[in-house]
Amino acid sequence: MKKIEAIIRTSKFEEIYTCVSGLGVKFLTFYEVKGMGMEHARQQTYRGVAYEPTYIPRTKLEIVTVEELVEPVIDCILKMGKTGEVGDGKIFIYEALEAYRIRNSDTGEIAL
Amino acid sequence: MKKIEAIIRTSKFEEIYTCVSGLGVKFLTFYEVKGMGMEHARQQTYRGVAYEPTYIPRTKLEIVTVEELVEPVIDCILKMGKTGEVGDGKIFIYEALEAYRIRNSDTGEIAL
Amino acid sequence: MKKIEAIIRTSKFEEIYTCVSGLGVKFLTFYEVKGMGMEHARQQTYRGVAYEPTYIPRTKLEIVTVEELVEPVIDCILKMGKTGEVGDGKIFIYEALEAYRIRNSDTGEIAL
Amino acid sequence: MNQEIFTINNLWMMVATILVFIMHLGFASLEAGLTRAKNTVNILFKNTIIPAIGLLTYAFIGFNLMYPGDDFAGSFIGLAGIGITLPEGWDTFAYNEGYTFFTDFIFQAMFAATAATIVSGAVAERVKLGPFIFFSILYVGICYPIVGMWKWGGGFLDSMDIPFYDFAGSTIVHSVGGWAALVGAFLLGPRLGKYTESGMKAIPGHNIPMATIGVFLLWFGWFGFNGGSVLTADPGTVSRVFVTTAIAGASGAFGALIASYLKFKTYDITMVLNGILAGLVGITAGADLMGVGEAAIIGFIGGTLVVFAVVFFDRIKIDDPVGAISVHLIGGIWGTLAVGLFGDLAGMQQVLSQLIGIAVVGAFCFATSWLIFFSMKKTIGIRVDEREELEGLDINEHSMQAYPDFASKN
Amino acid sequence: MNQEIFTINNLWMMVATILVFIMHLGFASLEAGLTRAKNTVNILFKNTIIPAIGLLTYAFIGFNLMYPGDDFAGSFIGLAGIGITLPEGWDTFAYNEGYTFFTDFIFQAMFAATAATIVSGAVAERVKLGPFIFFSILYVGICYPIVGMWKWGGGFLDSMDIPFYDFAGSTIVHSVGGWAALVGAFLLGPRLGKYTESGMKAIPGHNIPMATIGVFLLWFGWFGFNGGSVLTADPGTVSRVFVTTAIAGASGAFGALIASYLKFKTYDITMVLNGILAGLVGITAGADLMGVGEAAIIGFIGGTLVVFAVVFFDRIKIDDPVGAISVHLIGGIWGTLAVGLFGDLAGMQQVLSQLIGIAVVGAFCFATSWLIFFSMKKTIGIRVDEREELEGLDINEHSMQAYPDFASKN
Amino acid sequence: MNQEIFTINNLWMMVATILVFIMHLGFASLEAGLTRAKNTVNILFKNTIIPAIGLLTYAFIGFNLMYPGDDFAGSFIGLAGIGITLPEGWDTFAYNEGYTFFTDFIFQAMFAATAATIVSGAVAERVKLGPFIFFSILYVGICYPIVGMWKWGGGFLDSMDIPFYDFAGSTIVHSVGGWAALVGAFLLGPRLGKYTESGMKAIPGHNIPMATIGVFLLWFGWFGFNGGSVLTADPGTVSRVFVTTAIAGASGAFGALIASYLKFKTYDITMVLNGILAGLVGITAGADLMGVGEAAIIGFIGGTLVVFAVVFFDRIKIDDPVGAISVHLIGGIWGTLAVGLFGDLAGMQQVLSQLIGIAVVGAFCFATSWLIFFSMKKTIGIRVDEREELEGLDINEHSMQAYPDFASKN
Ligand SMILES: Nc1ncnc2c1ncn2[C@@H]1O[C@H](COP(=O)(O)OP(=O)(O)O)[C@@H](O)[C@H]1O
Ligand SMILES: Nc1ncnc2c1ncn2[C@@H]1O[C@H](COP(=O)(O)OP(=O)(O)O)[C@@H](O)[C@H]1O
Ligand SMILES: Nc1ncnc2c1ncn2[C@@H]1O[C@H](COP(=O)(O)OP(=O)(O)O)[C@@H](O)[C@H]1O
Repeated sequence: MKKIEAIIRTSKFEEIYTCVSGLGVKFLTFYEVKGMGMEHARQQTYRGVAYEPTYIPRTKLEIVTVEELVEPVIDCILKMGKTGEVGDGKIFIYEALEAYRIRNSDTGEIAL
Repeated sequence: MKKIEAIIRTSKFEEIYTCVSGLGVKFLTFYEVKGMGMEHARQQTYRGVAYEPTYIPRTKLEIVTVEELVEPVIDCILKMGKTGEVGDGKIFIYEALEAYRIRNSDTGEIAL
Repeated sequence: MKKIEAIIRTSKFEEIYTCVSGLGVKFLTFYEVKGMGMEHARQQTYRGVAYEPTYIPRTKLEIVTVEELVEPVIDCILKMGKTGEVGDGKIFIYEALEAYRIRNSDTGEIAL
Repeated sequence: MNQEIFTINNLWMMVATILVFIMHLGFASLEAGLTRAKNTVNILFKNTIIPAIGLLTYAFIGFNLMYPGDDFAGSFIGLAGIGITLPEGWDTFAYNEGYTFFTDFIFQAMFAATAATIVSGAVAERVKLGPFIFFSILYVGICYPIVGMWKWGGGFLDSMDIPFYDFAGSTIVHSVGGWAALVGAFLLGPRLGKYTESGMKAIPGHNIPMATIGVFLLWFGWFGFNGGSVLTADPGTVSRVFVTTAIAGASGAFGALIASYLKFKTYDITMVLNGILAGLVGITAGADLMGVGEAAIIGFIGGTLVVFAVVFFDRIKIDDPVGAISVHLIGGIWGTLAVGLFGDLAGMQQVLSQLIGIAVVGAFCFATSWLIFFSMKKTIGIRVDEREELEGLDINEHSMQAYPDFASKN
Repeated sequence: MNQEIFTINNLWMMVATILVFIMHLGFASLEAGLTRAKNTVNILFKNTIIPAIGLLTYAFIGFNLMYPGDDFAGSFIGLAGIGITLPEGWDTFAYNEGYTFFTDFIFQAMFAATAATIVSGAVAERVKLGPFIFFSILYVGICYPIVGMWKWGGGFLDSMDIPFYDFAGSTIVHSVGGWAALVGAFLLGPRLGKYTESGMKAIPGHNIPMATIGVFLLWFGWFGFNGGSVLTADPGTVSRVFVTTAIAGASGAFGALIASYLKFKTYDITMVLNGILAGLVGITAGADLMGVGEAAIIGFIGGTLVVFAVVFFDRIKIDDPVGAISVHLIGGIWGTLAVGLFGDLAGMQQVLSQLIGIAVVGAFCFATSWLIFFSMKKTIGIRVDEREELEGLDINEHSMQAYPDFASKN
Repeated sequence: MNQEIFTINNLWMMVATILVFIMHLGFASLEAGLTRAKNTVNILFKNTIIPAIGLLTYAFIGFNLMYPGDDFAGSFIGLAGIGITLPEGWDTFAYNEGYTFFTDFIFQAMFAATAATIVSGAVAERVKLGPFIFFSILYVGICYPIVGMWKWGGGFLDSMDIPFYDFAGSTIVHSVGGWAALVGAFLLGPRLGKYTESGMKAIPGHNIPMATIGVFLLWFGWFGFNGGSVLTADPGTVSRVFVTTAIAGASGAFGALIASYLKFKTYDITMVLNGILAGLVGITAGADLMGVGEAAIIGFIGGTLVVFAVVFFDRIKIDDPVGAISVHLIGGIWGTLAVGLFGDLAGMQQVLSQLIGIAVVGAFCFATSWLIFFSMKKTIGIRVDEREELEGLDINEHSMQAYPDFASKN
C-alpha cells in the first residue's frame, strides 16, 4: 500500500482528478498549501509599494492506493499536471502500513 | 513510532479528541481538507442554477505516537468517528523514524 | 530521501526559511494547521462570556530532502524555531521512497 | 397655517420617512453581523422581506387598524376599512397641517415593519423561515397596529385623565417588538451548544464591521424616527429632539462602555453598539420632553442597563444572539418610565400612567405573540432540525452560502 | 410663485440629488456582492470612477446636449454650448420655480452616470478596464444625453400628439443602460466556465451582505430618483410618488420570491433583491400616475418578470452576472408599457406612444453601444485574456486583492 | 426674514447635521478597510466612541469655547460658560435666521468629532486604546473649539483687515485633524515591518469594499458638511456649493487616477479613493467662491497632490496606514491656499491671510497635540507592545476578533 503525495498547480486539479478517477481511484484528499520553489509569485502593488507574496498557492493531493495503481496514478499526474513551466510541482511516494475504513472498520486494501 | 492520519467528519472531531486524550495522547495536529469519495455534497442553487460542490469538507487528524498507543487510538477513531453512513472517512498508518521537541531538542519517544 | 515535517510557530517561519534555504534547500511546502498541545490559546471574551479557542494556529513545514541535508535542516529548525516556551512544536522524520518533478519527469534526488 | 409651512412640514415628514426606511438596512446589517456566517443569508432574507411585508400589510389593513378615526376614540380596537382610500383634500393642510394623507401613510408604514425586525434578531440562527414570515405578517399586520391605535390612534391609553405618553414609540414600537422577541426566543429555546453542562459558550458574531455599519445606520435613521414623530418641521421641537436623540445615543455608548469594562474587564464593541441603541430606545418615549442633561442621564442608564440585561437573559438561558430583548424591551420599558421621572411631564401620576401603558401593552403583546408562536410550535414547528442548525440555515433553508469564496475557520 | 416655495422646492431637489448620488454606492455594493472575490477591486474601481466620469462629462457637454433649449424643441439632437454658463437669474424662480440652475445641473448630472453603472454589472468579471472606461465616457457623455433630450429636453418624443411618457426614466435611464448591458454582455461572451458542454454552471456571488446593502441603498436613493423627478416639493405629488415607489419595491420582492420559489423550490435572496429593483424600475415611468393598487400590480409583475428574464438570458447564453439586463432593460420596458396599461394615462393611444419610445430608444442605444463596443473589440480588444480571467481581474488589472487577509476557498 | 424661510433654513441645517453624522460611519469604514483584519475591532471601536466623545464634550464645554460670544470678538480664547443653556428666543429667527440654538449646537457638535476621527486613521494598528481616547477627549473637547473660535467664533483670524477665509473647514477642521495625525504617527513610529533594511514593505488594507463604502459615505455626507456651512437654505449659494463639492470630488478621483497610474503603472483604487477625499477637502475652504472650472482644477490638483504626499510620507518613514495626513493636512493646506488663488476672493492679500491662518493653526495644533501625545508617551506609553502588535490589537485590547468565522491567509 503506497501513499502518493503530489504538489500541483491548483488550476490542474480538475484534469488530474478526471484522469486518476478514470483509473478507478475513487478516493482522494486534497487541500491548499503554500509553496516555496523556483517559481515566483506575480508582483503586486499597494499605494505605490510593490511587493511579491513570498509563496505560491498550490494544491496538495493525497492518494493512498495499492501497488498496481501507483505507476498509472503517477503517469496521470505527470501527464496532466505538466505545463513545462517552472512551478509544475512534485510527486512524492511513501510507504503506508495499514488503512481502515471508519464506516465499517474494514482494513487492508479493501479499505482504500 | 507511528504516524496515524485520519480523515474524519469535521462534526466528529470533538468526540474523537476527547477519546484519544483520554488515552493520554496530549498532542495532535489537525486541519481542514477536501475529500473526494463516495459521499456527495448537498446540492446548492444559485439564481436558478443547481450545482454541487465537487468535494466534501473534512478534517484531517495527525497523531504521531508510540506503538502501544496505536491500537487504542485507532479504536477511538473507529468508535467515535463512525456514523455508519458513507462519508465516515479513513485511517492510515505510517512509520515515523524520529521525533524532536523544538523547545528543548528532546528526541525519541519522550518528544512525542 | 527523507521527509521532514515540522509543526512550528507561525511567527518563526521566516527565520527558519532563511536558515534552511541557506543550506541550499530551495523547495518547501507549508500550510496552516491547528494544534492541540501543552500550550493554551489566549482567552477571549464575547458579550461577557469568556472562552478559549481549543486549538492553536500553527504552521506545518514539509521538506523532502537528501540524507546529507536532514541533520542540518533539523538543526536550523531547532535553532530558529525555539523560544523555550511551551508551544515551540515538533519535528518528525519519515522515509520517502521516490520523488518526481512534474515539469520534466525527473525522478530521484535530482527531482528534489 | 399656510401652504408654505404645510409644504415644509410635509417635506420634512417625507425625508424622515426615508430615514426610517434605511433603519431596516441597519437592522439587517446589525443582526447579520452579530450572528454566524453560516446563517447570514437567512437573516438577510428575513430582514429584506420584512419591510416588504410591513409596507403591504400596512396598506392592506394596518393603517386602517391603527388610525380608525374619531368614532373609535378611547376604545381598544377599530377599523376604518380595507386598503387605501384617499379622503377629501388629502393633499392639503385641511387633512393635516404636517403632511398629506400619503405622507402620513408611508411614514407610519415604515414604522410598522420595525416591530418584526426586532424579533428576527432574537430568534436568529434557529427559527424556521416559513413560520417566521407567517408570524411577521400577523404581528406587523394586526398586533402592532392595534397597540398603536391605543395611543397614537386615539385609543384608551390616549384618553386616560393623565394620558400615557410615548412620543416616538419606546413602548408602542420597541417594546412591542421586544415582547415578541422574548416570547420567540423562549419558545424556540437556545441555539445548540449555547448553554451546556460545562457552562455557557460564547457564539461570536461573524462580522463586526457589518454590526457597526448597522448601528450607525440605525442612529442615522433615528433622527427621522424621533424627529419625524414631531409630525411637523417646527424648528424648536425638531431641533430639540435631534439634540436629545444624539446625546442619548452618545451617553448610551459610554454607559455600556463603562458597565461592560467594569464587569468584563474588556472593551467589548458589541456592548457599546448595543448601548448606543439602548440609549436611543430610551430617549424615544420622551425625546421632546427632555433637556440635554436629562437626555444624557436617560441614555447613560439605558446603556448601562443593556449590559446587565444581556447577562441576565443569558443567566436565565434565554438566548438572544443580538441582544434585541435587552435593547428594545428593557430599553423601551426604561424609556417609557423615564417620561415620568424626568422632563416636562415628570410626576408620580405620570409614572402611574406609564406603568399602565407598559403593562397593558406587555400583556397584549406577550399573549398574542405567544399564541402565534406556540400554536405554530405545536403544529408546523418553529425550529429547524438539529442537523440543519449545525450545518447552518443558509445551506438548508436557502441552499446557498453568504460567502462562497471565503474559507471558513471551522 | 414666491421665494418661500421656491426655496422649499430647491431644497427638496438638492436632497433628492444626494439621494441619487448614494445610488452609485448601491450599484457598487450590489455588483461587487454578486460577483467573485477575485474581481472585486475591479468592479469597485469601475463603479467609483463612473460617477466621476458622469459628473465631469455632464458638466463639459452632457447637460448642454440634453437640454439644448427651445430652439431645438421637437428635434432629434441639439447643443446649447460647451461647459457650464450661468443664465440670467439662474438662482431665482425666474429660471425655474422648482430649482436654481445649479440644482438643475447637479440633479441631472447624478442621473447621467447611472446608465453606465448598469452596464458595468453585466460586463463584470471579464471586460478590460481601459475600454470599459472609454465606453463609459462616450455613452454617458453623449448617447445618454441625446436620448434624454428626446423626451426631457423637449425633443421629438415629447412633442408627439400623444407624447411618450416616462416620468423618471424607466426607458430614458434604465433601458438606456439595459440595452448597452445587453450588447456588452453579448459581444464579450460569457465568463469562462459559465456555459459548458456539461451544462450551465453556477458562479455564486461572493458577498451576499454587500449585495443586500446595495439594494437597500438603491431603494433608499430611489425615493430621490423618483421623488426628485417631480421637480418640485409639491406635497401631493411627491408623497404619492413616495407611496407608489415604496409599494412597487415591496411587491416586486414578493413577485420574485413567489416566482423563484415556484420555479426553483428555494428561497433565493438574490432573486428577491433583483425583484425589488425590478419593481422599482417598473414604477419609475409612471410613479406619479398610479394608485396604491396599481403600483402593487406593476411591482409584482416586474418582480416576477425578472426571475423569468434571468433564466431566459441564461438559456440564450447571455451571461449577466448581476441580472442587470433583466432588471433594467426588461423592467424598464415593462414599466414604460405599464404607463399605457394602468393609471391616469392608460389607453391604447398611450400604449402606442410608449411602444414608439421604447423602440426608437432601443434602436439608438443598441446601435450606438454596438458601434462602440464592436469597434473596440476589433481593435484594442474588450476582453481580458484567459489567464487573467481565471486568476481574477484584481491581481491582473490592479495587481491588488480585495481581501488580502482572508483565505480563499478555492 | 419670516417664519417660513426660517423654518426652511432650519430644516436644511438639520438635514445637513444628519449628513455630517453619517460621515463618522464613512471614516469608520474607510479606516477599517485600509488596515488589517487583526486590528479591525480596534479601529471600529475608536471610530464608534469618538462621535460619542465629540457630542458629549461639545455639549459640556466645546460649544462654549468655540462660540464664546461677542465679548471675545477678535481674541484668542473665550468661554461662554459650561454646559448648554438656552438663550432667549432660542427657537426663533431672533436667535439666527438660519437655525435654532439647538440646531446650531448639534450641527457644530457633529463637526467636532471629525478632527479626532482623522487622527485615528493615522495612528491605527499600533496606538494604545486608552491613551488615544484620552487624547481624543482633550483634542476634540478643547483644542478644536479653540481653533474654531479664532475664525468661526469671531476670533482674531476673523477680524484681520483681510480676514482669513475658510468656508467649511479645510484648515479649521481637516488640517486641525491632519496636524495631530502627523504628530501622532511620528511619535508612535511606523508599524512593525513597514520600513525594513530590505526596504519598504506594503501592508495592504484588508477590505477594499469597506474602504469604498467609506469614501462614498464621506462624499455623501460632504454635501451636508459644505452645504450646511452656508448656514441657510439659500437656493443659489447652497446649490453652488453642491456643484463645486461634487465636481471637486470627481476631478480629485481623476487627479489621483492619472498621477498614480503614471507613477506606479497600476490602477490603485485606494489612491482614487484618497483622491476623491483630497478633492473634497480641497474645495471645502472655498466651496462657495468657486465656479465649475475652478472647482475642477482645485479638485484635480488635490487628487494629484495626495499621491505624491503618500509617497513622500512613506519616504520620510512616517507611517500613515490610511493616508489621513496626505488627505486632510496636505489637502487642507492646498484648499486653504486655493482660496487666495482662485475664485471670488483670489488675490495676493488673501494668499497672505490664508498663509497666516495655516501657520498659526498649524503651530497651535502641532504644539498641543505634541504636548498631549508626548507627555503620554513618556508616562503611560502610547504604543502597544511588540507581541500585541504582531498578534493584532483586537485579540489583545479587546480579546475579540472581527471575523471569527473566516480563515485568515497568514
Ligand atoms: N523537496 C520538496 N519538499 C517539499 N515541497 C517541495 C519540494 N520540491 C518542490 N516542492 C513543492 O513543489 C512546488 C513546485 O516546485 P517548483 O517551483 O515547481 O519546482 P520545479 O522547478 O520543479 O517546477 C514548490 O512550490 C513546493 O511547494
Ligand atoms: N485512499 C484514499 N486516499 C486518500 N484519501 C482517502 C482515501 N480514501 C478515503 N479518503 C478520504 O476519506 C474521505 C471519506 O471517504 P468516504 O466517502 O467516507 O468513503 P467511505 O465509503 O469509506 O465512507 C474521502 O472523502 C477522502 O477525503
Ligand atoms: N505527537 C504529535 N503528533 C501530532 N502533532 C503533534 C505531536 N506533538 C506535538 N504536535 C503538534 O505540535 C504542537 C506544539 O506542541 P507543544 O504544545 O509546543 O508541545 P511542547 O510542550 O513540546 O512545546 C502541538 O500543538 C501539535 O500541533
